[in-house]
Amino acid sequence: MLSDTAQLPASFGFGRPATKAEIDRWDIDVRPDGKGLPAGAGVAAKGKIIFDAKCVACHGAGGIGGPNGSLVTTTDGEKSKRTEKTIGNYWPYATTVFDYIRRAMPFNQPGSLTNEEVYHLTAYLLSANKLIDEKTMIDAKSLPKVIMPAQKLFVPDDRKGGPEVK
Amino acid sequence: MLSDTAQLPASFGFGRPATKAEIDRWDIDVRPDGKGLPAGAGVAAKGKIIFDAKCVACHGAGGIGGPNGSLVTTTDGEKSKRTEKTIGNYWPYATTVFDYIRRAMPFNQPGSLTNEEVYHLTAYLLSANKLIDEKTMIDAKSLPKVIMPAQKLFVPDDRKGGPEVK
Amino acid sequence: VAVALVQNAHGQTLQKGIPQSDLDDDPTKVPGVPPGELGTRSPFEKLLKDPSATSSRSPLQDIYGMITPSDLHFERNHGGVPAIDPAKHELLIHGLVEKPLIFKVADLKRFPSVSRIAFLECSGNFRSGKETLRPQDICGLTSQSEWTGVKLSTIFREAGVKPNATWFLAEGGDAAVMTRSIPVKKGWDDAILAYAQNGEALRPEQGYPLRLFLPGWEGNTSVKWLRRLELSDQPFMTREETSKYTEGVNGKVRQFSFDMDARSIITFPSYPQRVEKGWIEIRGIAWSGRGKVVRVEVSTDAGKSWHPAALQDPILDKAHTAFRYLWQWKGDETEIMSRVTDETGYTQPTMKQLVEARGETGGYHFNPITAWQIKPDGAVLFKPI
Amino acid sequence: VAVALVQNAHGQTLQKGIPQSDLDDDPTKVPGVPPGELGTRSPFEKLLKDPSATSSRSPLQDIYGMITPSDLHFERNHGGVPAIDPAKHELLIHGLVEKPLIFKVADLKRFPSVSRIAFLECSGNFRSGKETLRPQDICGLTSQSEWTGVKLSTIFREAGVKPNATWFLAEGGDAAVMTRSIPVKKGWDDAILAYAQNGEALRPEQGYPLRLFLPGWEGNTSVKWLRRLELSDQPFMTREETSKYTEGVNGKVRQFSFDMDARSIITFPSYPQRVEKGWIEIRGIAWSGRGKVVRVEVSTDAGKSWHPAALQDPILDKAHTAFRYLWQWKGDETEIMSRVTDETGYTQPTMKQLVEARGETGGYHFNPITAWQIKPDGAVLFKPI
Ligand code: HEC
Ligand code: HEC
Ligand SMILES: [Ca+2]
Ligand SMILES: [Ca+2]
Ligand SMILES: [Ca+2]
Ligand SMILES: [Ca+2]
Ligand SMILES: [Ca+2]
Ligand SMILES: [Ca+2]
Ligand SMILES: [Co+2]
Ligand SMILES: [Co+2]
Repeated sequence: MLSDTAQLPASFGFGRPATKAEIDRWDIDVRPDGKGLPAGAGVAAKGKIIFDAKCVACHGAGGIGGPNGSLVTTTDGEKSKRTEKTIGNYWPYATTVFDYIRRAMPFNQPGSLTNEEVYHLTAYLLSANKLIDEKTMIDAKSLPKVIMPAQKLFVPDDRKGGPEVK
Repeated sequence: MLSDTAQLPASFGFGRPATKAEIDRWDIDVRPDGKGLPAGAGVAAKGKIIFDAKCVACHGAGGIGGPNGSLVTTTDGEKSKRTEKTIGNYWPYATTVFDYIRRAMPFNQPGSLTNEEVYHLTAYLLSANKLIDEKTMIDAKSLPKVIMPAQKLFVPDDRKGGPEVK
Repeated sequence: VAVALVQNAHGQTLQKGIPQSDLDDDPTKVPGVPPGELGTRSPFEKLLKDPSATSSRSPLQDIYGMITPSDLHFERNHGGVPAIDPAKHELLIHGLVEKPLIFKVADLKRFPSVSRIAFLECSGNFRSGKETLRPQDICGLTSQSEWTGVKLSTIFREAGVKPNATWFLAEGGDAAVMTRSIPVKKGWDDAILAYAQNGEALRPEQGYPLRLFLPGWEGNTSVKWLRRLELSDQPFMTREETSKYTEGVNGKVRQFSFDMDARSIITFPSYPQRVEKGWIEIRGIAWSGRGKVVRVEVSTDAGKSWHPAALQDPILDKAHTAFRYLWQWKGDETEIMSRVTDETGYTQPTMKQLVEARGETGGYHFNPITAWQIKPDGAVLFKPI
Repeated sequence: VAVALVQNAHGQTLQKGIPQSDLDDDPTKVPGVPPGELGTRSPFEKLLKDPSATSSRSPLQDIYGMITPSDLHFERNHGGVPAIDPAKHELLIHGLVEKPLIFKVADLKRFPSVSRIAFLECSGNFRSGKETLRPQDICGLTSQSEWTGVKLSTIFREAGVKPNATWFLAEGGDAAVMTRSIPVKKGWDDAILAYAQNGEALRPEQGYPLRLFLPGWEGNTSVKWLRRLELSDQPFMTREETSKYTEGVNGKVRQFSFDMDARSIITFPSYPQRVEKGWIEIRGIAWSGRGKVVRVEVSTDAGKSWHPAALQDPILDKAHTAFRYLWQWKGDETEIMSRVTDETGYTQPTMKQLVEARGETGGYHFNPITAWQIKPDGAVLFKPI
């Protein structure tokens, strides 16, 4: 008998062990070091075809200027008051492109793309952003190595409370 | 400027003065000393006629045994497991009969009785409970004087917290 | 089968085409419903009060934490819920005051305001008799809200309550024109003219647009749909404080029994829930009309031994306080129960103690220790008392 | 015209025959509606969130006290509100743990539970630009509930989180499969796996049947519709912690900016309310993601002088706290504003201070002092900043 629920038993025994199959079914995340990337590979040319079919309506031709935001950095940065944040100028890790598209896009058919399609789209968007050459094959090996210009900008939060405004 | 709303100004000045007419419109309560009783008078015989028309369906013939409870003390108290609480055996003040009927009865047409009707009904229920003679006229003078057998039973709450169970 | 799980206009449009079989699978593959004007309750949650002709009981066994969702707050009325236009509703204060005044609800909202979380309980809140009673059936006439309004003392000052005023009548604008006499002292102490509940205007069932709220006192005194306050040098002896809300005690009739005695009940596990062997967090609520809960004890051996339960912060004055006690059930038949002690030192009694003290087996203000039978198969049944 | 003021089945039956003219007169002469299974909201109360395609803002100017009614809790989602059958919903915990486990919602409810009242605020909660903005428009992406659930630390112990685990991924079961990386320390400190809100199951819009709740942290991290926790030795750098929920600060991009800085806003008087000459109780809410509110000051002379406001008890950790300041307005044009100080000594800054400190005029985590212009005719207008 415990008088306080803070003094907990070592284990309550509720729930059930997760099998490897159960974990794999949901473990879709991709880390910056590439952990989580599936087999397969993609190239920009194939990605463009998929993009034009499934993404262009929301994100614009070439990933620029769609109703749901640009994904590709434009060169008219000087002209617009504030440069639109895109994969090319704001995303610190290339792996996030794969991870996010696979989990959430296209917005109206989430989770409907094959891994192969996601690799192609990733290659296309990286290439359109001039982060890779248009011939570069993107796979579990190459994707984590793509150098993202924004990465050097990212710093962890240093607000700490106290009198200082940060 | 006040730093704490506990330090209040003498008056905020919100709301408006109530006129006598505005008070009288709503001041329908009747106190045990008779304060609040209107002009008028009633007798049991006239009350019975009104009761049979407007009350009997819910409170039973002669005020006994209706679906919404008896108002009149029955003599078969010994027979029933627990004596039903009525005006005759449980109500400490006769003024409450007038007050309550006027404000709330009949349940399906609340507030529909004239003062005169309420005096008649009060006289009838007091008489049926053998608290007054069937000829006694009930008015602002006589009603507070009716002696209610239950009054002597009433004591104020003496529970005070602390270890004692009361 | 087409389903509409989110019950707003968007939800019905967007989700009506989703076959049930898809929902069975993976909600991550179905576009969700966009943000709306009002939130919804999941259709999988069946939360209902249990109404009779005169009251409706809160489903205590289904409630978490200390706030009662406003639409599950218990109801008790004597003439039904009135339909009141708040722009027309007025409060009159008169009698033994320097300045009789009339306030619109909007006037009252201009005064300094106060909020407090406190329970409201009907003094007729006890039933027993059979094993298949839920907490809702036994004592579902208690609920808790955050009440906001103006202190009655502020209005007393504004009207200039005279020194010889000892009682006041509180009168409702419902069909019962509900009336109770209240000692003026309570008005000065902590009474609130409440116009809000859990962040929004009072619900119609709780007195919209204005009610009296008397922390810790029997619910009937917190007159709903309040329209009149009359200051007096004596009580008015209304029907609700003579014929009703009084109780036989040792041959006498106890009147003006305002305070709600300290009480607790285990809401988990309780009927109709079932338990499994192993660790069980026994959960419940405890409260006192006389102040804070200082201790709740739980027995898992039919009252032979008692162990302190953990109380959930914040522990507030005159407020339902959640308690918990971790218990390892080995599968044996037993009884579990709780008892509360409040800051006056009052400990929730057994039914036997209450009957001995009062010479009555029923009436208002019964707050006995409530036990649940745990059957070897995991069934939980009320132990009638 | 026939009206049905109480909107349940009884109300519609009983009251539909009542002509409006009778209601104008005296509700005491009309039988009311009997107790029901669910309470109602008065049709005179028009409480609505203000939805866009991606969020919906709480009507702060209409809310009393500290609890946000659950159906008025702000919304922000990235893939809509999913329709989830709670019997089928599961939570997986895996990665750097001794025992990868799967829990049904019912399993999680068996663990020791905890309740706490705390705010939840979106870090994108600031708008300015024109005088006709309400508190709802300016910062309606904050709300407060009593959350009930199991401490994440309890589940961490159950699964055996390994010592080298420093971050965990929280993933939702919505169409966005929302993901955020959270330091494991927060999980041990005060994170809750919440299944209830204000006494009932979470509302669908707030993550039914299960969400992460991280007290004091930006709302997006309290992942809704939670289905997976993966323990890791590094953050996952998801889209929501890189492309979104990061902010430019002096040429750099600030990432993992979790804490919500202390903030306050006057909700009365505010646009579109109007005031009258005389005593005005200035009211508002103040909060901090770093602990308790210790002080709120109000200025009624456009920031020249500041005066302490009264704080409503209970003052809770990481919780909206109501404040009040009594002010006698003589009818002169002025500006009123509030600023909060939290227990770390942080005082809510002006917009100017924020812009100076960050070198940016917008982005996440803007919590500037908000001023209202009081016009001689009693109109109240936002002062754009
Ligand atoms: C029906 C509209 C729609 C379609 C089609 C669509 N998207 Fe999107 N996309 C959106 C919206 C809306 C968002 C923002 C979601 C949010 O609120 O978080 C978004 C966000 C994104 C982002 C993140 C942008 C950022 O800066 O954070 C990427 C990358 C993306 N989409 C890629 C794609 C790809 C690739 C496809 C096609 C396979 C696609 N989208 C199809 C609507 C769409
Ligand atoms: C449609 C049913 C109905 C009708 C008609 C009716 N009553 Fe009632 N009466 C009730 C109900 C129901 C109550 C209890 C009300 C409550 O819940 O407080 C009651 C209560 C009373 C009481 C209080 C009883 C007690 O012991 O506290 C009195 C006195 C009374 N009625 C008198 C009358 C009179 C006189 C009339 C006719 C003028 C009348 N009633 C007509 C239903 C009715
Ligand atoms: Ca993983
Ligand atoms: Ca998805
Ligand atoms: Ca009077
Ligand atoms: Ca299916
Ligand atoms: Ca009436
Ligand atoms: Ca009329
Ligand atoms: Co009592
Ligand atoms: Co942030």
